Amino acid sequence: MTVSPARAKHTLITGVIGSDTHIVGNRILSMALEDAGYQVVALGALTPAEDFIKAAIETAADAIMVSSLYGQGELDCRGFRDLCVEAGLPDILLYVGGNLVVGKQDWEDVERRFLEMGFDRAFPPGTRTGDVIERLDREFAARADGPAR
Amino acid sequence: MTVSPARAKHTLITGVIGSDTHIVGNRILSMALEDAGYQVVALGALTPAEDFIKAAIETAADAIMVSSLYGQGELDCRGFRDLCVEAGLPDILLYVGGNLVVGKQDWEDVERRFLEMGFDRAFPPGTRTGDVIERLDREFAARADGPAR
Amino acid sequence: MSDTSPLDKELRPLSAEPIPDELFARLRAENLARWPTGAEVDLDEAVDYHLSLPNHKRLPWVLRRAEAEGRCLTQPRGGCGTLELQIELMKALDADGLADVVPTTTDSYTRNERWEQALAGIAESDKAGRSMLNGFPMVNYGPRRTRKLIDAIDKPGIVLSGTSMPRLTGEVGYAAGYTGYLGSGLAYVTSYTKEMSIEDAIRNYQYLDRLVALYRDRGVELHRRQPGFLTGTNIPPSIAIVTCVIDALLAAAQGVKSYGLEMGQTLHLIQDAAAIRACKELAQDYLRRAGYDDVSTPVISLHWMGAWPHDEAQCAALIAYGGTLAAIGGATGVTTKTIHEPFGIPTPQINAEGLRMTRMAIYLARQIRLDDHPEFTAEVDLIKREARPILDKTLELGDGDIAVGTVRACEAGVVDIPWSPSRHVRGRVMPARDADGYLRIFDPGDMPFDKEVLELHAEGLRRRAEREGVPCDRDLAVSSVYEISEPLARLSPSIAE
Amino acid sequence: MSDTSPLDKELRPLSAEPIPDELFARLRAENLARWPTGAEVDLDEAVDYHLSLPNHKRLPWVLRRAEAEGRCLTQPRGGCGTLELQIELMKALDADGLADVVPTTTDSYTRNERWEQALAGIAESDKAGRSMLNGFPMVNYGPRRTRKLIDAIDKPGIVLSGTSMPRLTGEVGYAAGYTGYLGSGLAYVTSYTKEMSIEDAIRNYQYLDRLVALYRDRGVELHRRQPGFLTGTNIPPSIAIVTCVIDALLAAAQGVKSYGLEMGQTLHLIQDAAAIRACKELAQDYLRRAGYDDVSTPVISLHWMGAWPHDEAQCAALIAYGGTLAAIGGATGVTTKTIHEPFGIPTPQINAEGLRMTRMAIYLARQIRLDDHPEFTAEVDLIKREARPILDKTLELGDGDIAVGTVRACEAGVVDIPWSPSRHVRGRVMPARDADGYLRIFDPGDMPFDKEVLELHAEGLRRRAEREGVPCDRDLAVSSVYEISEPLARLSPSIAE
Ligand code: B12
Ligand code: B12
Repeated sequence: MTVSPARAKHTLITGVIGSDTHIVGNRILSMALEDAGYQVVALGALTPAEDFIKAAIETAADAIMVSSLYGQGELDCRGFRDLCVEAGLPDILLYVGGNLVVGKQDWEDVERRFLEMGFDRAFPPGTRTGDVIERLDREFAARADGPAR
Repeated sequence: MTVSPARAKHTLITGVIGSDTHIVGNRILSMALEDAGYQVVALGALTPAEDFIKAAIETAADAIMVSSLYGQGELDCRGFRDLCVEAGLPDILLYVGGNLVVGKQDWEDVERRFLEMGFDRAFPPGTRTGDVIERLDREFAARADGPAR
Repeated sequence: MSDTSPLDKELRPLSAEPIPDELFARLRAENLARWPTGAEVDLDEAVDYHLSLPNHKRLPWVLRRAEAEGRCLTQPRGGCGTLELQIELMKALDADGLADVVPTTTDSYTRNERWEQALAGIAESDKAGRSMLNGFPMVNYGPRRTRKLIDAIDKPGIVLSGTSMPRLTGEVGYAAGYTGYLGSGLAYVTSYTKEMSIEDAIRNYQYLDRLVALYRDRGVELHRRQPGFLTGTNIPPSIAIVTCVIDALLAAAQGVKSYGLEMGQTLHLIQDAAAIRACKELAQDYLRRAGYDDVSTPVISLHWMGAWPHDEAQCAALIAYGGTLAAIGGATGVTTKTIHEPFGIPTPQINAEGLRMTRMAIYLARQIRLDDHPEFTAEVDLIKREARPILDKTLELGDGDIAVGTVRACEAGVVDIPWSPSRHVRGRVMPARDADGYLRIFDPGDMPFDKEVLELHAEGLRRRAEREGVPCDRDLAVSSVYEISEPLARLSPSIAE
Repeated sequence: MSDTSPLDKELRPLSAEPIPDELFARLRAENLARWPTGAEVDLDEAVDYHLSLPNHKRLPWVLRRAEAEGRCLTQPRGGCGTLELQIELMKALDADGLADVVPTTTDSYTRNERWEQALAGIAESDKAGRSMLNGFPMVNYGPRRTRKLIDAIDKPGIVLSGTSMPRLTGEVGYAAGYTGYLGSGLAYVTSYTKEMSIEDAIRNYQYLDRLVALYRDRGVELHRRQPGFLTGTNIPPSIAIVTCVIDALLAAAQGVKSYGLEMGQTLHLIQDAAAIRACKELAQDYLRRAGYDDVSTPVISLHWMGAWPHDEAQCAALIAYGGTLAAIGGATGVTTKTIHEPFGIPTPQINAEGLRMTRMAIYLARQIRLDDHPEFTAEVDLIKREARPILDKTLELGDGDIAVGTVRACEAGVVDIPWSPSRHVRGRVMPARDADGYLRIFDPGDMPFDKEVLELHAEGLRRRAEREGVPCDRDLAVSSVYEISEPLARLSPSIAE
C-alpha cells in the first residue's frame, strides 16, 4: 500500500461498538489506515455509540468506521445514523464491518439490514485492509468530484 | 450369538456378484453364519449370477445371500429373480446387501428398487452380522409356521 | 455501575488472603441484591441439589476420572438468547455431540452486567424467532429457571461467561446446579475489558473463588477454570502459562481445589504438547511452593482461538487437528469449535458435528505420546525458561503477595498480553510465527525474558523473514494473525513451472 | 477371454528379463487389436503430445519437485460413466479441490476387460442421467476422446484402474496423455481377482512397464505406481512393503524409472511414519542390490483403506488425520477419500472438499518430523526386520529371478495377503490391532517371520485381549476390521458412574 498525500486530509474514527472486546481486527485496520496515510482516531474496544460521534465532532472527522464482531452488532447499531443526524453529522460516511449478526446468515441479507440502518457500506467477515483502503480512496475521490450531498 | 440346531437344516449360498472383488464383508458374514450353525456355501468374490443359482440347485439351498459393494450391483442384479424362476427356484429366499448403487443415495429409494427386482430383503451398507442372523432366523421360523408360498 | 464492590474495596486492602467469613457474608448480600433474581439464590437449597447429583454430573469428579484414565474430554461452547433455544442446544450437544461437558455461554450484555439490555435482547429474540443475543442471559432467567438446563442434560454443566464481573452470574450459575465456571481475574480483565483495573477484576474473581470454598465447606465440590487463551491471538504458551499460574495461586488462596487451566492451541504439534506438559508442571510447582499441595489442575486444550479460514473444509481440518493436538499432548479435555467459526455462532447441529469430529480425532490419536522425543523435551524446557523469570519477578514485586504483585507486574509491563484491549497492560509484547511454525516472541515489550531465550526466538523469526523474502518487522506479527485464515490456494499453492 | 496374452506365454518363459523388442512389438499389435479403439493408439502422435505438455502436467517431474521441496501432494480418486461427467469431475478436482494430481478411475467392467458390458453401462448412464458405472470406461472412449480430459485440467493426470489386466487400458491411457498409471502384478492380482494366476498378472504388468520403457526411449518420461494398499483391510506395513519391493523390482527390470509406492494408512502416527520411512529405504536397498540405482520411488500415503464409519463428522476426522499422517510421515503424496466413503462414490464437490480438508491438514503439520523420536526409530527397525526375511526368501525361491520367485513364494505361502479374494495365495495371514493401536500379525500363516518379532506382536495382542476381557482369538482380527467403522458412542463412550 503506497502512502498518498490526499489521504492525510481525511480523518477517520475507528472503534469496536457496544460491549464487544474484539480489538484485533480493528487494531490491524487502524494501523493499516494510518500506515496508508489517513488520520486515524482509534477508540479501541467496548466503545458506546455516543463516543464515536463525540470523537467525530471533536476531530471534524470524515468517516466513522464501526467494527462489530460479537454478533450483537445488530442491536448495538440500531439508530446509529439517527444519532449522527441529531449531532449535526447527517452526511458523515459510515462504514461497518465484522461478524455483524448472530450466526452464519446470508450476507446479502445482512448487508441490506445494515444499509437500511443508514450505513453507507457494510463489510463481511474476513475483509482485508487493502480492500477497505481502496474502497475509501474511491469514496473520497467520488465525494470530492461529485455534487455535495 | 448362540448356535441353534434349527439353523443346521438350512443351507445358504453366499458370494459377491459380478466383477466385484469386495470379499471382506462377505467373508465375515459367511464366517458368522457358519459359526451360528447355518450350512454355508461360500462362492467368494467375482461370482456370476448363474453360479449362485447353480450352487443353490446343487445344494438344495434355502437362501441366496448376494453381496454387492462396488456400485454396479444395480446392473448386475437385474433379472436375478427371473433366473431363479427359470431355474425352478421361484420361492428361494433372496437377500442382497452392501453398497448397492453408485453414490450416496436415499436408502428407502434404493431398497425399493431392489425389492422391485425381486429380492426379499435388501440391507444397507454397514449392516452387522448379528442383525442378519436374527432376521434370517425370524424369516425361516415364519416360513416354517406360515402357509407354503 | 461500578466494576466491583465498593464495600470490598473499602473494607479490605488488596491481598491474596482469603476473604474473611463475615465480610464475605456482607459482600454476598450486597451482590445478590443487585438484580431481582439474586433473591432466588438459596445456598441451603443449592447445596441439597448439588448433593443429589450423580457423580457423572459433577465436573470435578468427571475430570479426576478422566485424568486417571488418561482420557481427553470434549466440551463445546454454546449459548442462545432464550431458555427454550438453550435447552434444545444443550440436549443436542449432550446427545448428538456426545459432549463430555455441556456448556452455557452467557451473552455479552450479561457479561458486562447490562441486565436491562439483556432483557431487551430476550424480547427481541422472542420477537425475531432467532437468537439476537450471543449467549444465554443467565442472570435474567435466575437460578430456578436456569436449573431446567441442568435437568435437561446427563453430563456436568459449566458456565462460560467471558467477563471480569462474574459475581452475580457465578452465584446464579452455581445455585442453578452448574459444577464448573470458566473465568479468572488476570486473564479476563486483560482480554475482555478496556477500562477496568486489574485490581477490581482480581477482587471479583476472589469473590467467586471464595464462593466455591463456601460450597466446599458444605460438602459440595465445584470446579473453577482459568481461560489461559487470553485474546486468542497467537499467544505464546509461556505467556498463557504465566496467567494460568497467577490466577491459580489467587484461586488456591481462596480455597479452590479443582482448577482447570485452558491453553489455546498454537497448532504446532510439538509446541502444544510441550505447552500442556509445561503448564501442568509449572502450575503444580508454584502451587506447592506457595503451600498448596492438594489443588488439582487439569490442563484443557482449546481449538485454534485465532481467526479461521472462510472455507468449511479448511475449518474441518482445524477441528480434527485440534482433537489430535489435545490427545497427543495429553490434555484432560479439549474445548471445541465448529466449521461455522469464521462466520458466526453455530447451530446446534453444526456444534454437535464439531464435537464428533474432535472426538473421533481423539480416538485416533489416543495412544500416541511424544514423551521421549528430543524436540518435545527441549520445547518443554524452553517454555519453562520463558515463564519462570516473569513469574518470579511478579511474586517479587508483590513482596510475596501474588494479588499485589500481579497489579504491579501489569503496571511495570512485566506481565503483558498480546493484542489486549486493556489500558492496564502495555500491549507491547508481539508474537509471530517462526520458520518452523513455532509461535515465538517478536517483540518482548518490557517482559523480563531471558536474553538467550529471546535470541533463540529471534533467530527463528529471522529465518522466516529470509525465507519469505520480507523484512523482519511488525508485519511478521500481523501476517501471523491472518495466516491460518488465509485461503488454501494462498497457504499452499500448487506446484508450477 | 483369457487373462493374458497366449502369445506371450508361448514365446517367453516367465522371468524378470525385459521383454525383447521384437516380441513386444508383436504383443502390442495383438493387444491393440482387441477392441476397436486400440487402432487409435499411435505411438508417434502420442509421443509428440507428451513432449508438448508443460512440466507441471508431467507426473514424474511434479513428483521430483515435490520430493525436492519436501512437499506432500494431494490426489483424489474419481471416475464417472460418461465423458461429460468425467470432464466436470476432473475440472472440479483441479479447480475446487486444488488436487495436485488429477485421477481417472476406470469402472469395474473395464477393469475386467468386459468392454461390451461397459458399453451398455454408458448407455444406461446416459439414459438414467446419472452414472451407473463406478468409473470411466476409458477403453470404450479410446485415446482420442479421452485426451479431452487431459486437456481440461492443468495438472498431471493419472489412470487408476484396479485391475490385473492393464494392457489395453494402459495403451489407451498413456496415448491419451496421462503421465501416470497405478497398478502392479502382485498387488492387484492378490487383491482384485479370484482365479487369475500370479504369473499372468505379472506378465500383464511387465507389458505395461515395458510400454513405459518404450516411451522413455522416445524421450517421454512416464510414472508407474504400485498399490501397496492391497485389500485395504488392516495390512501391516511390512506386508505392503514386501509387495512394493517385489513389484518395484519387476518394473525396474522392464526399464521403469519413476515408480511410486502406495501405502495404506494404519492410522497410527508412529507406525505410519515408520512405514513410509522403511518402505523408502527397503525399496532403494533392494533395487540397488539388484543393480538399479536410478529408479526414483516416492512413497504415497493413502487415507484409511478399510471400512469407514457412517457419520460424516467421523469421516471428516479420518480425512484430516490422513493428511496429518502423510505430512508428518514425510510422504511425497497422499491419496484422499471423502466424507461419502462409507456410502458410495462421492459427488465432485464432496470429493473436492476431501481434498481441501487434507490439504489444510498437511499445511498445519508441514513442519513436524519424528526423526529422532525413539519409538519411531524402533518401529522403523521392526518393520525392516519383518519384511527382510520374506523378501530374501522370495528371491531365494526364484534363484535370483524375482518373477519366478514371486510365483513360488505365493504358492508356498511365503508371500500371503490378508483378506485376499485370490485362490493363489493362502489367505491365512491375519492381522489385528494391538493394545497400543499398532497393526500386528495375529496369525502369520506360513510367512517366514522372525520368531522374536512374532512374539513381540503376540504380546501386544495378548495385552489388548486382556484389557478388553476377550479371548485372544480370531475375533480380534474380525473386530479390527470393524473398529474404525464403529459408531462413536461405541468407540468412545462417555464417562459414567
Ligand atoms: C479472536 C476471537 C476472540 C477473542 C478476541 C480477543 C480480543 N480482545 O480481540 C476472544 C477469545 C477474547 C473472543 C471472545 C468472544 N468472542 Co470471539 N472470536 C474471535 C475470532 C476467532 C477471531 C477474530 C479476529 O481476531 N479475527 C482476526 C481479525 C484480523 O479479523 P476481523 O476481526 O474479522 O477484522 C477484519 C475484518 O473483519 C475487517 N473489519 C473489522 N472491523 C471492520 C470495520 C470496518 C468499518 C471495516 C470496513 C472492516 C472491518 O478488517 C479487519 C482486518 O482485516 C472470531 C472468529 C473468526 N473470525 O475466526 C470469533 C468471533 C468473532 N467471536 C465470537 C463470539 C461470540 C465471542 C464471545 C461472545 C464468546 C463466545 N460466545 O464464544 C466473546 C465476546 C466477548 C465480547 N464481549 O466481545 C463470534 C461472533 C458470533 C457471531 N457474530 O455470530 C465469532 C464469529 C466466533 C463464532 N463463530 O462464534 N473472541
Ligand atoms: C476395503 C474396500 C476396498 C478393497 C476391497 C478388498 C477386497 N478384495 O475385499 C479394495 C481397496 C480392493 C477396494 C476396491 C474397490 N472399491 Co472399495 N471399498 C472398500 C471399503 C473402504 C470397505 C469395504 C469393507 O471391506 N467393509 C468392511 C465389511 C466388514 O463391511 P461390508 O463389506 O459392508 O459388509 C458388511 C455388510 O455390508 C453386510 N453385507 C455385505 N454383503 C451382504 C449381503 C447380504 C445378503 C447381507 C444381508 C448383508 C451383507 O454384512 C457385512 C459384514 O458386516 C468401502 C467403503 C466403506 N464401506 O468404508 C469401499 C467401497 C465399497 N469401494 C468402492 C469402490 C468404487 C471400489 C473400486 C471400484 C475402486 C474405486 N473406484 O475406488 C474398487 C472395486 C474393485 C472391484 N472390481 O470390485 C465404493 C463403492 C461405491 C458405490 N457403491 O457407490 C466404496 C463404497 C467406497 C466409495 N465410497 O467410493 N475397495
